[in-house]
Amino acid sequence: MKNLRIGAILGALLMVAGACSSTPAAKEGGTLIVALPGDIVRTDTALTDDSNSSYVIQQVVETLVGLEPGSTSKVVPVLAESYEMSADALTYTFKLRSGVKFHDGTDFNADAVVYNYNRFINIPTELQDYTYYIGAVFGGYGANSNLESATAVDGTTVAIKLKKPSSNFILTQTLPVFGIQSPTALALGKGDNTESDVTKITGAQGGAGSMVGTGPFVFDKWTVGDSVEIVKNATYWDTAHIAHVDAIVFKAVAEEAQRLNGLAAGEIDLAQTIAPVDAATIAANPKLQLIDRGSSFNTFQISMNQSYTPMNNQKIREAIAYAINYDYLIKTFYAGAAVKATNWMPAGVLYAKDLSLPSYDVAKAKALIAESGETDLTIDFWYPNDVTRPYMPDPKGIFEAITADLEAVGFTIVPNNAPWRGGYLDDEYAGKYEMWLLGWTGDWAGPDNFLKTAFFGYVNGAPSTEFAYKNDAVEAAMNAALAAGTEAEAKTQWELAQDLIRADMPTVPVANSKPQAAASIDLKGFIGSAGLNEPLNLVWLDRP
Amino acid sequence: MGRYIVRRLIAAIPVLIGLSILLFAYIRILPGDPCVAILGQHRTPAACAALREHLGLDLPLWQQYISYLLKTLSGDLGSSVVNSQPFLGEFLTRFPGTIELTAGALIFSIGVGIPLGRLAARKVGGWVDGLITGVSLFGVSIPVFVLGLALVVIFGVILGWLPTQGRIDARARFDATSGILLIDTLFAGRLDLFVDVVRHLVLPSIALGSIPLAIIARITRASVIEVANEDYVRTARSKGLKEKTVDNRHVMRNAWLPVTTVVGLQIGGLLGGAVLTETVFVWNGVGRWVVDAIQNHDYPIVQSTILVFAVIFLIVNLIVDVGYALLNPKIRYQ
Amino acid sequence: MFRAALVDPQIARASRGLWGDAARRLRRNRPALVGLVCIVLFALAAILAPFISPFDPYAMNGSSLDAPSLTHLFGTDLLGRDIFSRVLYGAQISLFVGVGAVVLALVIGGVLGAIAGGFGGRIDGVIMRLTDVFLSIPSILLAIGIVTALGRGMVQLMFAIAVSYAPTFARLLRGSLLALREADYVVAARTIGASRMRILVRHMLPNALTPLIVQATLVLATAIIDIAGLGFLGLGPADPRTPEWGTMLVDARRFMQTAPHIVVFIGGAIVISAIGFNLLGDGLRESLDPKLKR
Amino acid sequence: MSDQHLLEVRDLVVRFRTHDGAVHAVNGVSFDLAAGETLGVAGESGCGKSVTNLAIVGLLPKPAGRVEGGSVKLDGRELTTLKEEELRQVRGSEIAMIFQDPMTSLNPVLRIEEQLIETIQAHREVAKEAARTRAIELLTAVGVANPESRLRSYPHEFSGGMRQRVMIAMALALEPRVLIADEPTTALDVTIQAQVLDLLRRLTEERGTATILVTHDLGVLAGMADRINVMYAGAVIESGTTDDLFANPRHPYTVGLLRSIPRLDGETGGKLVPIEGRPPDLIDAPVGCSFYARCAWRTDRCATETPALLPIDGGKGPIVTNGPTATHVAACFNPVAPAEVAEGRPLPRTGGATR
Repeated sequence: MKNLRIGAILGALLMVAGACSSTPAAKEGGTLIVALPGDIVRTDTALTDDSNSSYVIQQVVETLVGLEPGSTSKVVPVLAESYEMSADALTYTFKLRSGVKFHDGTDFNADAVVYNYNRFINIPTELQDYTYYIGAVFGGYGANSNLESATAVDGTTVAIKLKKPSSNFILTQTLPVFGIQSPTALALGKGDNTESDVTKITGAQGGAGSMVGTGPFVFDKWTVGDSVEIVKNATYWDTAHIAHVDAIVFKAVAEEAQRLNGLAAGEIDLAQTIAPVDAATIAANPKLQLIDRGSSFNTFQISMNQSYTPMNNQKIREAIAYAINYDYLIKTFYAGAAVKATNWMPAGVLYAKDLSLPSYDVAKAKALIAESGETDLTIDFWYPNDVTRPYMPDPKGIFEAITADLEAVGFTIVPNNAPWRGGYLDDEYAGKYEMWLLGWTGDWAGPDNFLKTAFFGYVNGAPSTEFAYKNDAVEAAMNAALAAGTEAEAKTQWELAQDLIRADMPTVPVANSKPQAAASIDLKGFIGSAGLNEPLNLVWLDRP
Repeated sequence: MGRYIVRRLIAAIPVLIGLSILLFAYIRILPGDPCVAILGQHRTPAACAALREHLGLDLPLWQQYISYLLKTLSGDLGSSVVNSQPFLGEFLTRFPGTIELTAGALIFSIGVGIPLGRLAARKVGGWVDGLITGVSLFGVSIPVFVLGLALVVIFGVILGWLPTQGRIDARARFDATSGILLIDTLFAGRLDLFVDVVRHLVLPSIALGSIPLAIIARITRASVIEVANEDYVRTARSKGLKEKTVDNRHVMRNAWLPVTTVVGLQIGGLLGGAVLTETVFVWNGVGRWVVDAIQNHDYPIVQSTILVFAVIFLIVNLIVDVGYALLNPKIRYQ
Repeated sequence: MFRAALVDPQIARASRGLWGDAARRLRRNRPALVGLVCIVLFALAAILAPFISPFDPYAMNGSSLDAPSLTHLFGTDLLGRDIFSRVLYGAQISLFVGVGAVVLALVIGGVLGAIAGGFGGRIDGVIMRLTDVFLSIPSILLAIGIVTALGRGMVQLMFAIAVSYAPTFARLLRGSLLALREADYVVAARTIGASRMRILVRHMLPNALTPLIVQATLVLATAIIDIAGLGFLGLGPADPRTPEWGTMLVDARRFMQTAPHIVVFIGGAIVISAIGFNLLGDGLRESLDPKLKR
Repeated sequence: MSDQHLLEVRDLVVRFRTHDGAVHAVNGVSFDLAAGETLGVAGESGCGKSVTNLAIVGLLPKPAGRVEGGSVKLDGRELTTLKEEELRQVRGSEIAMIFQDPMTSLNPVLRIEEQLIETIQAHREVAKEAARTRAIELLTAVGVANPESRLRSYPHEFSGGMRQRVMIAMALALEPRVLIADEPTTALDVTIQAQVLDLLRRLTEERGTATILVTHDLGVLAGMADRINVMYAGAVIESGTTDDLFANPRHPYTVGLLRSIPRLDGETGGKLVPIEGRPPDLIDAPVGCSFYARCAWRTDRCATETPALLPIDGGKGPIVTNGPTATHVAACFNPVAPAEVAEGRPLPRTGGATR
């Protein structure tokens, strides 16, 4: 159980007015309108890797273990009443709740869990593009998967066996991706690994067999490009937490301005993400409430690829770190709802320490450039032109400001941009960009999620094409930390990795933001979470 | 009449062929490897092979074109590279939204533009005429998105009179059957929702309809002034017809002719304008979809949307011309 | 309708007198004068931007979202840049791209129209079907298609807009030329054995240009709006810092509730320039058409 | 014959307001018309003939044109002050009009049937079928062959003469008491002109319709009109029975008009002489005789004084305004002597100084 002691340090549980212990009676009924920054991508839990899909799916499909509402690290039982880890840290035995039924009426039991985990192991190659997290958490599929097997010990007991110890196993199983869906529905929706063409998997396309879980809401319909509707599950197993609202409509509203307008006009009850610069407007509107999600759980950085000159020069990277006017960025674009990054992980993630990263110092930056010996100071610099991210509220504006900072110390910037899903992610990952803007929102509260998964872990034993950052000592330290037998050893290894990374300055962390939400003043019972695990069955609408 | 229609249809064939060549070329002149250009981040060896196969990239160009043409004619308009959904199905789910918006804008622009034009013509030279001329000048000079933003903030946010986004109150969770909500709500007997749909239509229709409104008002004004000076209008008055009859039957029946042609020409502009309007009003239609497709470099979607819009435009023009012929006996008998 | 009127050979014949007459009538057309004033303002803003801008349009020298003041006439944007200066420089881009696009469209459309109208026959049929193809695509979609294919940039923008207007010019010129073919002096020139080319260039083209000039003026208004529209859709100039009006509007729309004046100033700049060209175009049309003489 | 004339126009004044000033289109026109009578109105274009007619039925172009003085009485009923709706009931039903150009006077997008029926139905509560029957009768009366099938035709399917026949049918549809025919044959071929005029005369005689026949062609009036008003610059400058006027024209303008048309009968035998110059610009009503500038008979008095319409030869007694005994009146200080008519120019006179 030791890994479960990951503290609740992060989970500053934030209650919205009215949701405190002396709860006034919640009002039942009504339809909740939630604005998401984009449409969901698919309706099959396993075949998603984006935050919009996860946000919807987590209301419908439940995992074995989950996070306490508002927390990013406190694991609580959900479909599993309890679990045990074997002494060799390879076998986890989950004791399941009994009497739980899937939305299609079939029973939730050990067989269903085994069915789902077997599916995770054996995702067909063609679909592995869509199952990023399964690959990232288990290291691959089939023989390459760290999942050895899942077996039903009895009707309500499941044993999941790993090939090698993984200290983040339980924490990662809280990801909505690992939600348990009805085997009957999976077979119906062709999500049973028999179909390799994702368009024919009806369960992933909003058709038959979509999102059949055990959660407080039932999938109703998906209007692609526009909205997803889910309705209350009146027979939810957790009778204490049956949803208050009758239905939820998740609308894709890409423009922050439109979300703000919709809120102000009463057409939207909850905007999952807002522009930080709108916070003041929202706070000033008596019909609206601003929802703080507590501490930050993301890192925004200026990414660099060391296969390009002068990005391969540590002094240049360090100089860039000194050239950035962090305070200006945080004040202007985050409206203060961010802190200057002190690490590649947000402060508060386990083992994160203050790495005393450079602060704004033009003279120092210029000196470092002079020292670097580089003469060609032209940099290809990229930003995404069609999205905002929680860690990067205004990519274009931030890009313009950073460009101005860099030009002020002598760099020549060649501006570039690309659409997020239409080339940006693809190209930066493929190593086509010299310098670009990107960040990471935590999935689970482990240092590995940031340092390794998100940034600097080797891919297939070699530096990633993305950053081309080669430091074998860092890779070794991170691997050692994950397989560490004791917490002290894990700590040592993680701290070593951080120091090594700091010395290399492979990228420039800029800020950790605190993404805020906004809602109608009528919305009650909402518990915001920096990790966006926000169960909406707790929410009610206080209106006639 | 039948022969006239047939002749018009035959005349459309070379245009359609030209259009198909243009769009065929479009997806092939994209810079770089078509697989990279089209599939972007979704390219896997398998997907690439499928795309090459679908486009017939390994065949000689003329064979590629023939196969494109045959596929298009058989209704296979390609698939999204983002979610691999066939174009047609996706298009059809969104098209009702665009029809509704376009119809709303058209009704607004005709419903307001023609009376304004008539009023201006009646008061020609007076301040009312000046005002209407000014308004229509403003109408053609203000971009859809500027007007849209202004309408949203003024009538949606500040005054709170009308909804700012979407096609229907999402809280109603209405199940559309045809997708044209004005019709669906009526058939479902939900008068309250019908009103709600109309309310949602108001601002986008005004934003999208402003340019056609201005153009229609201008042409109506000019046309009515011209017709009002015709001898036959004097004849009609001299016969002691009621002013209303003179206006509706003698003036308008003739003034309609140029107006009809202009209205027809607006349809293309409306479809184009829908792209911007749907973006401003979070309207679930083809326009917003195609903007997403552009942003995602989903070229097959862009290609086929242009094709379908152009075909619609040609059909509408045909209908307008036939309507024109029906209204104008001189043409009918030619 | 005005097309037919403008190519009336009678008018064409009185070509020189026509322009003198037109100028006189234009002077008496108050709306057209207002239009001219708008255009002069717009052009001055564009040309003099480097001299009269109080600030560097790229420099962040104010605090974020300052309200309009004597220092910053239109206030500042989120990054603290002077919006007045950016609007002035924006005029430069609109003027450059707009005029460039219209000139390019005139050249492309003019050549096609001259060939079609001057020579007729099969080549005319082919060119007309070609224009039909382009005219069947909503112009903004056509421009979008071209920009996505060619990549973003001012030249691409110019080209995209030019292509969407060229067919209109081609048809207009062709129509004028067809009407002129029967004009007495053209017939006369033909009978004395002037070459086809010479008749086209010396006798017909100069007289067919008036409708083109009117249309070009009106299209400039549309071009300014379309440039902004493409910018609004994120298809503007490649450098995001470029003070292009549509691109600036996208940023400004986020502050519709907190700083609506930004949208008003930028939108106003677009509307005023478009109104200018529309008014002047209408005025030109009226003054060049003696039939409308009052 | 009662004292009351069917149509009585007195001192009618019509002005048009334009950007350049008020146009004095009609300046005090008076005349009477009895039932069954045909009044010819002659004069060049722009001398106020059509404007007078439009003013009578209240169809002056709005808002520029206004009746600024005088009265128009139909059967003693003042028309100029009638409300629009009352006037509408008069139009078409009591006073009907035929216009110059049959090509443009019929609505191109409406079938002949609709245009005929709407006229009838605008004034009579009749069923469509009855109106249709009436329309067929009318077409037959004006000599349209196959009236039933022609009813379904559009105007462009008729020839010009046929269209004018249709116009006549339409005008007579409600048996109006007054018919105003404004240059009804000007736009037609000469051969057709005669046919149409014959038809017009026959129909108005049969029905006893009082007619005002406007034309710039005095020759037409010779065979049609009982009396003639010659108009110039918005005023009647000579009036009398057709016989009187042709036999003894006194106003130089009338003489000019008579001499400027070829006479088929060659009665006057003089040379064809056009009148020099143009009618005056009516924006500034001239002081003195409006014909002064073009007149060969002018005297100094003509430049400063406006001549009144008075009986020729200074005749005594009441002026008879209609009927075969109508007084021959002219507005001229120096009327043309009978001997001068054939010459078309003033001859030296005893006692009177010309020029």
